[in-house]
Amino acid sequence: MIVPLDEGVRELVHDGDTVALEGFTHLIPVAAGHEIIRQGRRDLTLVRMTPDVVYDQVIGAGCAARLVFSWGGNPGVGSLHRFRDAIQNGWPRPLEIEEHSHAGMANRYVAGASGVPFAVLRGYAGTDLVDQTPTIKTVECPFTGERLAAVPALNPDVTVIHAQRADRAGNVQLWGITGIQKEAVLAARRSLVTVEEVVDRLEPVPGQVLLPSRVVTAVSVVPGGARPSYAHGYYARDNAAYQAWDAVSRDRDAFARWLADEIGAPAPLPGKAG
Amino acid sequence: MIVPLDEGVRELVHDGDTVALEGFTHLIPVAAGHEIIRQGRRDLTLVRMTPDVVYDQVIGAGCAARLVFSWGGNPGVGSLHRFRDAIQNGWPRPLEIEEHSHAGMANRYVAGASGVPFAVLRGYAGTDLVDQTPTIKTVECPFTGERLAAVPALNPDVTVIHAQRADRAGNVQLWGITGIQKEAVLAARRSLVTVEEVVDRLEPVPGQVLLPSRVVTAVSVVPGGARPSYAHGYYARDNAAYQAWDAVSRDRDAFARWLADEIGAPAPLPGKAG
Amino acid sequence: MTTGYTSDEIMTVAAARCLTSQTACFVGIGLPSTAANLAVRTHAPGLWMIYESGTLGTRPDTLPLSIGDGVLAETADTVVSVPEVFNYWLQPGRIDVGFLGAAQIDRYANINTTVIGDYTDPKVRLPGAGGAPEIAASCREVVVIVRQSRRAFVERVDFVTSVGHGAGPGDRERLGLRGAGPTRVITDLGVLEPDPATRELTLVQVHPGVSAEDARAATGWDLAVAPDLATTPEPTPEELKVLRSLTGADGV
Amino acid sequence: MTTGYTSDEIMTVAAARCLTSQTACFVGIGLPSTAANLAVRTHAPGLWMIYESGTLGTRPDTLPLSIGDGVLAETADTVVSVPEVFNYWLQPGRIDVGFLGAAQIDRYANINTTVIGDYTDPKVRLPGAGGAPEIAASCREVVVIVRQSRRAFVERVDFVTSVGHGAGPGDRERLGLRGAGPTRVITDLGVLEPDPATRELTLVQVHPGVSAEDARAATGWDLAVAPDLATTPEPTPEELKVLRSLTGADGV
Repeated sequence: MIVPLDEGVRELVHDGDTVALEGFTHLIPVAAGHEIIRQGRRDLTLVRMTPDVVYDQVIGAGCAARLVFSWGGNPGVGSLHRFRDAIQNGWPRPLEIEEHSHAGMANRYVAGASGVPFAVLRGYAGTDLVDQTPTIKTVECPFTGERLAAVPALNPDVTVIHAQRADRAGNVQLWGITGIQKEAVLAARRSLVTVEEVVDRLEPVPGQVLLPSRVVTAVSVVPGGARPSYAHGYYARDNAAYQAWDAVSRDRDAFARWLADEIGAPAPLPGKAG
Repeated sequence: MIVPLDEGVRELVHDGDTVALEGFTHLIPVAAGHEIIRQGRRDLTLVRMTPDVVYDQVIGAGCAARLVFSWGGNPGVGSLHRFRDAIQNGWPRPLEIEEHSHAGMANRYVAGASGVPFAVLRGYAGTDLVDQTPTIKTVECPFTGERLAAVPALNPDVTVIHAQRADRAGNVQLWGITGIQKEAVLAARRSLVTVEEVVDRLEPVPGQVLLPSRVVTAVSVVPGGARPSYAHGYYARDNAAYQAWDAVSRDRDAFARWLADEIGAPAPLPGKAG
Repeated sequence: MTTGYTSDEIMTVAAARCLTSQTACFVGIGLPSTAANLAVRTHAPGLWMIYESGTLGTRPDTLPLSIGDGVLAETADTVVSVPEVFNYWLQPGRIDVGFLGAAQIDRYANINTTVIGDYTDPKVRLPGAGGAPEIAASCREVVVIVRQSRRAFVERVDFVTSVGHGAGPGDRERLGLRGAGPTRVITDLGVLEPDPATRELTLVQVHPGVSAEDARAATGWDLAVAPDLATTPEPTPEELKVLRSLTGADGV
Repeated sequence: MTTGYTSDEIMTVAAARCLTSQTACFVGIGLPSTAANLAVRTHAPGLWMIYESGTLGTRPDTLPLSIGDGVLAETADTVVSVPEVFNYWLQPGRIDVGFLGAAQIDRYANINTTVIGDYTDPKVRLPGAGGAPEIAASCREVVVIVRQSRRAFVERVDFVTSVGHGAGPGDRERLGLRGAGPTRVITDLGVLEPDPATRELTLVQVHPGVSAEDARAATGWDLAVAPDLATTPEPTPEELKVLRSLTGADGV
C-alpha cells in the first residue's frame, strides 16, 4: 500500500497508458510527474483539466502521444511553450489533442466515477469545439425534447494525485481546493497518491475530502511533492517558480538543460512519431 | 431573511405547491411540517425520498394531493398507517403517488440542482416501477449505444429543511448525515430553513454543508425543530417517539386527537377529493 | 448463558457468516444491519459497512434503529451525500455484497417490498423501493434475509421491486444488470441458493432441527432441495453472546 | 499620489464599475480578477465572487496569481468541488455576471482563446476554453475585458471558443443559450456594447483623451460609434489608490 515513489510509478504507470495527474492549481502531483519523466514512459495519453507546468515538462520530455484537456497554460503567467512546440511543430514528437471545456471535462470525470458511459450538460452550443472534438455529441431529453450536450465518461488507467495526508491503512485526506481529484480517482482503474505525510489517525478537517483506502492503489510519501504548486496547511505556492518556467520552456536547449539538471533525464529525441 | 416560522410557512408554502421537506433520518424539518398542517395547506404535491412520520401526519391531515417518493415508512419501526390509509382507502382524501427508487430520486434532485431537465442512471431495469411510473424512461448513450434509465429533474416550488445553524446574513450550515438537502435546496424555486440557532459567525465544522444565503429564501429559528428526529451535536433521535407513533397512526380517532392536542388542528374532513 | 437460541438468532448468525473481512457491504436496516454488525464483531473485523444515508466504513458501537442514526456518522470513515453514495459507490459496482430484506420473494429470488395485491388498488401498501432496486442490480452479489412462510415465499411476487434472477437464466444479462444478483437467501429455516443452471432457488442448507419438508411446507412453490443438503453449524456461544449484546436480548 | 494613470488602469477601473454590490460574479484570472477585487474594495463591498476552482463568496486579501491560490480558499464562504461549481452554480444560471478575457473578439463579441490560425495547423496555440464557453452561455450577462487592437478586434475570430452574439440577432436563442451574453466590452480605449437591434459591438464610451477615431483605428472592422458617445469619468484617487495597492504598483 505505502511504497516508494519510484516503485509506485513503475508498478502503476505503463507505456501507452491513459494517465491523469489531477490538481486544480492546488496539490499538483509534480514529483510524480517528474518520476514519470525519469522512468522514460512513452506514448502516454495525458488527461487533465488544466495541464500546466508539469504537463509542459512531461510533454516536452516526449512521454506523451495524446493530451485530453480543457485549459493548457501557465496559470497567472501565460502560455506553455513545450505544449505549444509539440502542437505547432511536433517537437519532440507530435501531440494529438482532444479538447473540451472545463464543464465538459468535469462532467466526463463525474460520469467515469459514476460508472455510466456519458454525462449530460448545457455546454458547447455554438462553439467551434463541436467541430474539432468527436467526443462532443448531443442527446435529447426524453421528457422535454430539449437537446443537450453529451460527453463520454473518462476512465483513466491510472490517476495520480497529491494529498496532505494518509493513514497507515492508505486512507487519504485532502482539503483546501479539492478540485476534481475525488472524481478523477474514483473514475480510474488504478490510483497513486503522493502525500505530505503518513499519520496514525486522520483527524477530521473542515472541507476535507476523504478517499477510502479501497479506491487507492498505492500511497507514496513525498513531502513537498506538489511544489511549485502548494499544499494547503503545509507550504505556499511558489509563484516565482511559475514565472521562471516561462524562460526555461521557451527554449529547447534551456529545457534540455533543465531535464538533465533537475530530473536527471536525457534530452528528448526529436521526431519520434506516435 | 430571518422570520418567525408561521410567517415563513405563510409566505413560502402555498396551496397547490410542490413542496419538499427533506432530511434523511437526520435533521427532518418536523416543526415546519406541523406548521403546514396548522395553517391548513391543501392540494400539496409532497416530495421526499423517505417520507416518514411527519409526512404521515401531513398526509393524514389532508394537506396533500400527491406524493413523489422512494421509500415511505417509519424507519426502524414499520409502515406508515396514515399513508396506507390514504392509498388503500382514500382517507381522508385520495393520494396520487409517483414512485421511484432512492437512486432515481437522488438523481432527480441532482438534475434539478444542476439546471438540466433530466438525469441518467443505471436503474429500474426489469422492475415493475417502470410500468407504474411515467417519469421513468430510457435514453441511449450516443457513444456506446447502451440504454440507461432517464428521470426528469425535480424542481420543487419550495424546499424546507432543518439545519444546525445560520448566521445573521442567512448562510446556513449543517453537518453529520447531510443526505440530499443541498440538492433539494438548490433545485427549488424557494427555500425555507429552520435552524437550531443563529450565530454571529459560522465556525467551519468537518463534514459541513454550507448553503450560501443567496440560495436560502428565509430562515426561521426553531430550536428542537427536527424532533423526534435529531440534530447532530444538539440532541439525539427520540426512537421511542417513532415507536409510539405506530399506535397513534393506526387509528383515525387517535390521530384526530393527536392533531387536536399536538397541533391544534381540526380533524381532517374525509372524502375531499383532489 | 443459555445454549438454546431462537430461529431469528440462527438466521442472523447464518447471514453474518456470509460476510468476510475486507468485504464492502451495503447494509439495509433491520435484520441485515444486525447480521452485518454481528459479523464485524466476530469473524469479519475488516468488514466495510455502507448505509444508504452516506456513511462509508461505519462501525457503530450500538445497533442503529434507523438507516441514518447519529452513531453511523460518528463512527464512519467519511460521510458523503446521498447522490454520492448511490452514484459514486453503488452504481459503479464498488460494493461486494448488498444485504436486503423482502416482504415477498419468488422462485427466482425477485423481491417485492412495494405492495401486496394490485398496485393501483393495494391490499397492503408497503414502504416501497428505497435503495433496493439498484442494490440488487449493482452489488457484486446480493444476500437476502427473510423469514420463510407461504405468504412471503410465493410463486410470483405481486410486484417486482428488485430484480433477482428475473424469469431465469440470461435475464440479468439481458437487462444489463451487472452484479451476480441474489446468491443466497437466508431464512429462519435454512439457506437457499439459485441453481447454477436454472437460477431457481434451491434449499441447500437447513438449520439444526429443521427438515427439508418443514422448508417445503413454508414455501409457496414446489421447492427444490439439493441432494447434499447441509445443516447449519450451531451458533457458537461467542456468536450468541455478541448477537444478544447487540439486540439487547442479554438484558444488559 | 499621482493623478495620472495608465490605460490598463482606467480599463480596470471601468470594468470594476460594471459590478454592483449583491451581484454574483464568476471571475476569471488576470484583468477580470483585478477589476472584481477593485470593485469589492470600493463601491461594491457585497460583491459575491466565485472562482472556477470552487471558491464561493471569496474575499482574498491579496490579489491571487492563479485561479486556485490558497488565499481564495481561506477567505471563501465555502469551497466546493469543480463539478459542483460548474453544475450546481454556473449551469443553472445562478451567476449574474461572468467576467472574461479574450485573445480575439469579433464584431458580435464572439471570443477566441483557443488558437490563432488554423486549428489543425496553428500559428499560435493558446490555452483553450477553460470555463469560458459555459460562463458565456449561462451567466445572466458577460463583461469582456480586452486591450483593443487590430490583432485582437477582428472581423471574424479564428475559432469560436465562447459564443457572444453568434452571427447576430436571434442566434443565442436559437442555440439555447440562456444568458444575455456579452453586454459590455471594456478596453484600454473605451467601452463597447452590442447594438440592441443588430447585436453588433458599438463604441459607446471612450476613456479621457481617447477619440472615436483612435478606437476605430484599433478595430479590425468598421466600428460603429454611438451618436451620444460618452466619456469615462476619470478614475478617482480612491480607485487608483486601491488598484495600485492590489497590483503592487504603489511600490508598497
